[in-house]
Amino acid sequence: MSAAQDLGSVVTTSTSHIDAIINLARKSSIFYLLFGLACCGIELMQTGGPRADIDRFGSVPRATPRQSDLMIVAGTLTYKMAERCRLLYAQMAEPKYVISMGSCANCGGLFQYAYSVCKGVDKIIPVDIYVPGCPPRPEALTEGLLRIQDKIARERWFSGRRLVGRASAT
Amino acid sequence: MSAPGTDPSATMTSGKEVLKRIEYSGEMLVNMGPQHPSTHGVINFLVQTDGEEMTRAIPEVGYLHRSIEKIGERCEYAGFMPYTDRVDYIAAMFANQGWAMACERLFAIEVPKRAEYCRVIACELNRIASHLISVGTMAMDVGAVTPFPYALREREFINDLLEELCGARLTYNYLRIGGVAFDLPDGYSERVLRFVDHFEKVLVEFDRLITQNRIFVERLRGLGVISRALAIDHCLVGPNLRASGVDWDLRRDLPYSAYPDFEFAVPVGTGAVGKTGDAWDRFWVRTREMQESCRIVRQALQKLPEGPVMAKVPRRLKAPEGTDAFSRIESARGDMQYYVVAGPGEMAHRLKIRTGSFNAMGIIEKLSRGIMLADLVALIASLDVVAPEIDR
Amino acid sequence: MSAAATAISLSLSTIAKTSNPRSPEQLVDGLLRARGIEASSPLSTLAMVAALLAIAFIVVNCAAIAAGIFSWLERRIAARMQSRVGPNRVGPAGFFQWIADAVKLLLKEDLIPEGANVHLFRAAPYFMMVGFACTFVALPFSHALIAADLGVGVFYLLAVTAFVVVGVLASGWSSNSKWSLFGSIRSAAQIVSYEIPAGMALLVPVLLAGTLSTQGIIRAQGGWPWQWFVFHDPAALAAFFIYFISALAEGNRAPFDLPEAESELVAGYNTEYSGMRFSYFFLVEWGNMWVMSALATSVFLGGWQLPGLDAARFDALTGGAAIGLEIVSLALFALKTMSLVFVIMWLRWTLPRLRVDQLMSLCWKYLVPVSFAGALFVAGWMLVVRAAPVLDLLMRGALTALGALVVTLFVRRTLSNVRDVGDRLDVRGNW
Amino acid sequence: MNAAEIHARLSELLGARAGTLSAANKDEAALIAPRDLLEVCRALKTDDALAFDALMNLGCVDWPGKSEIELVLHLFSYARRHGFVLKCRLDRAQPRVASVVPIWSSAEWLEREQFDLFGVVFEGNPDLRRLLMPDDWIGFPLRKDYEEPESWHGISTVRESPLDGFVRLDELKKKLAASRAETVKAADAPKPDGAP
Repeated sequence: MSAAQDLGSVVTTSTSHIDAIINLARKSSIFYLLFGLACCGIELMQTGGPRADIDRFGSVPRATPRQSDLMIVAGTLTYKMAERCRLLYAQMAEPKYVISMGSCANCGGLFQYAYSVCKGVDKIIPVDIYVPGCPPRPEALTEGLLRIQDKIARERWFSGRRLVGRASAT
Repeated sequence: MSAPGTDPSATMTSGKEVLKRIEYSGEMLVNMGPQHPSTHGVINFLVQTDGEEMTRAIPEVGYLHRSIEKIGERCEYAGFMPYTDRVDYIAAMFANQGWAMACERLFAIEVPKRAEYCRVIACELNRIASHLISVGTMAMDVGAVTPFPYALREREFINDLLEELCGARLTYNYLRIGGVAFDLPDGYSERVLRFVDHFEKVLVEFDRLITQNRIFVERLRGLGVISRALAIDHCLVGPNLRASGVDWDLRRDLPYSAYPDFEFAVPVGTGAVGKTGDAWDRFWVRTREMQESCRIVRQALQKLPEGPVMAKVPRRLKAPEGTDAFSRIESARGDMQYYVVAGPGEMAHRLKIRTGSFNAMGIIEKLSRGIMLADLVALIASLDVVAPEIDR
Repeated sequence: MSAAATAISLSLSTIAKTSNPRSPEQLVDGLLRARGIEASSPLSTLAMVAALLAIAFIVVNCAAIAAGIFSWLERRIAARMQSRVGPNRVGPAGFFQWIADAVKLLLKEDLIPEGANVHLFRAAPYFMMVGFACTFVALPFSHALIAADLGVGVFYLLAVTAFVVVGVLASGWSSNSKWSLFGSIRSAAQIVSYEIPAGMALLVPVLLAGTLSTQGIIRAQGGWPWQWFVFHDPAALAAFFIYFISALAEGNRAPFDLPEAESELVAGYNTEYSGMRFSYFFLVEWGNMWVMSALATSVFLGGWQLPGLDAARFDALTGGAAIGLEIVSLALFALKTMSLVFVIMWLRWTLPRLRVDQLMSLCWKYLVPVSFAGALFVAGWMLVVRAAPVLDLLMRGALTALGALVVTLFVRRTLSNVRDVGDRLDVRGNW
Repeated sequence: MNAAEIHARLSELLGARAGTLSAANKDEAALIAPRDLLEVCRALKTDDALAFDALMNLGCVDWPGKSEIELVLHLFSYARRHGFVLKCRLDRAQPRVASVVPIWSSAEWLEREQFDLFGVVFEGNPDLRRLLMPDDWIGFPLRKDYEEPESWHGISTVRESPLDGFVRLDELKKKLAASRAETVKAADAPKPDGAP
């Protein structure tokens, strides 16, 4: 092969190393927005509490959307709250991720025939990870966080962003 | 005129109208919530403030209105039980019990003694769990962060115990109309007793850490004083009522379930550090109630009778249309009431849930006049309001 | 603290050649003279500028790294206090967590809210960084390790610390958010008020030492606890506590963390900041802990003074012994400072927050009068001591004994508390 | 006192306006005329023997068949430790009744809630606004004939069936196998200008 190609592969390898380091840093420091809406909010608190301790993965709650990377929509989203939710999502700084926690946030769950409940948070904002359960256990939410970490680890900063699509397709 | 309610302007209030109502005179208006760390769920407060001193805070609720009452009209009596969990997710066992008792009254079902004891054990454990959240968040809102993880740590043990009982950590769905779903598992009482022994020591730790803390006491004494008459006029219930010096506990004064069999004290606010009915009294009443719950659990485990845990309940529950029943239970947040009107079929025609937080919410505007902004969060926390209970 | 290590090796290599360098100026001077270059030559000026730039670089990095490490330390300590584990995934015991946080925050979008005053909004974090990094110039780290031993050291530190309030005010006002404004106004009122007792408390060691230079104040003390200024007389003891409380308030640390009270004001004055600019605020918050603890250690707790070794004898040492003792003195200084930092974190995770009016009444009704009276008392006591030196010895001995007694009682009380709640101390497991 | 005694005392005070006590239901209730509500309530609160100092519950029941909305008040006395139930029937088309806020402050929020969900207008309530639903919501959701709108502020209120676009697993496998075969064929094909 030609020297240019060699150089190209070296650049690709080193940039992917840089990507790996950056992604390691990003995924180890996911600040989540304190957005407990309903029952799942209690499990969200327990997840940050002594037993499940999500802080081990570097995730701490932040009260303001500007400083958070992850919005955990924990609980039933009513129409009255839906607009606020949309606003909060808009206030978050890129890159941002959304976990829809619990059946109500996923699809309306128990309350999908209620007149005042939004049938799923994905009608309002894009969702990355759906965590099932009513409410999900802290372990389930931790798993959801780890899946977000996987998602972050696949992202590319230097070595060609188009790879993202291929990685998620396989 | 068209059908009622089709014209939104008939019920809509413009911002100007609100401003007129609150006698707005140029102070700063701040929206606190619905996403705010210390509004305990999704509640909004329109805070009218002049610097640090507030003129008033107007609560706005409904962000978690899940139309549970309407669902109750479209769902069979037994099938509604899981929804009651969501009425008050922090103390779901009580919401279960209120519904079960309303239906038992409606269909005249006698609950077996052992089931009543199981209910008492589950409810009292749940009361501890609920009060832990309440006192923990209150300490956090005043600025002490550590008591809250401590409370969560103990709550995990209770969650384990209740999970063993019914398979869920938060939304228990344990009670049934006419009894409970499962009997106590083997060796359950030893495990509960071990927890209670451990927990009584933790309460000592908790008291030393926060209840007697000088800054904590200084922050809360004389804050949001609710006099006896005001508390009754606003129909405050539960710990909030008792902190105001009203010696009233449904478990003792209108006994239901197996409570007449047990001996326990009813802590009443005395104004030990400030005035009777201040925020510290409400905090203190909750910590003492946890102690009393431990006592009740011990006695219940000791006296636990043998027998079935489920009464003979007809497969199809049906009552004449229009019959109504009313049940009151002492929930962790006080007097919780279910009013159910039987429908033509196997479903209720109307269901009304009156909860403790709903009434507590109504008094906040009155109490918030002239206090400091920092005190508002402490005041909200001291009334122990939970969003789903208000909105249902 | 790699930058710190560089600084140490830089100075140590020259210590062997030049005797007792007091500042980098003398250090460069000595280096040049060893190579036969005159102090007046242009080369010397150039070398001096280069040296100062290098030192500035080291100081800023030192400050940033110290702040970063404290962020990790605080999260670990907080977690242990709350029966949690804390960050433990990045590096050994999660040590590189702060680097991960920094990298992530660097890569975040830099949001500027609508209606914000753009230039002020952008500049505010830098105001804070400048005010914070400048303090490191006059902070001593060991016998020889100080960027500049200013003659007005303590005064300079007080002046520069106050610069932070400009950043706080600017950030709160420019954010166009009511919560931010609340936070910044609270912070400004708090910092301005607590400057007074802090300054008056620092006047006590200045009086005792007769100099404003931080190194001078350390030299006026000794290595043993009874030679420290904190045990000099009751007023000095009171001054130490007043300074410590005021420093907590100035650094926005609990129980005085009103400006960023999460349960009240969302996140205080930095509510609207995201990404890198937000990280500066964090940096300043944690770095300030080092600043206030190091200053308290220097002026009250004997600084880097080694027990049994006179400062004058230390100066006279050369060669390996000097280098070795330099490192020991650095370690001792760091140890004292870190214990104070630990106490600050301990308070942060234990105590509730004060209300604004309580905060102000504590300052103006108690701390300010007591600190003024303390300064007067010390002046009088110095006259008394001059007349009867034996009183000085007695007072120091009595206060040191009192201090030891309080510490013993505190430890016993803690142990009995632990026993009462049926808990056990566990510091080994689960790292 | 039990319900019969309370009603007897009430009749003593107000005569016919005290309404009729319903036949033995689960809870005996006095059925009164809407225009007498305020007066009856005042008597219940102020009379020393009755002393109903707390309004526990205030709810409405919609009866579209009878074209009426029934208002139910549950009262309780902490001083005398007895309870009582009041009912009154309102016109469903124009439900209006006097507010009991002057008597019990706790009624304010309870009445706001019923106004929100049933459209019952409580005359004299100081702050009769929607409580739970958004201000611009149309209709009174707890009425029996309420129909949910199709969307609100651009948010669809319909939940898509999860079975839309449902593919059986064996069919999915077949489809995957076919696409894989196609990919292999494409890989084997000669590449233009020697790309890897």
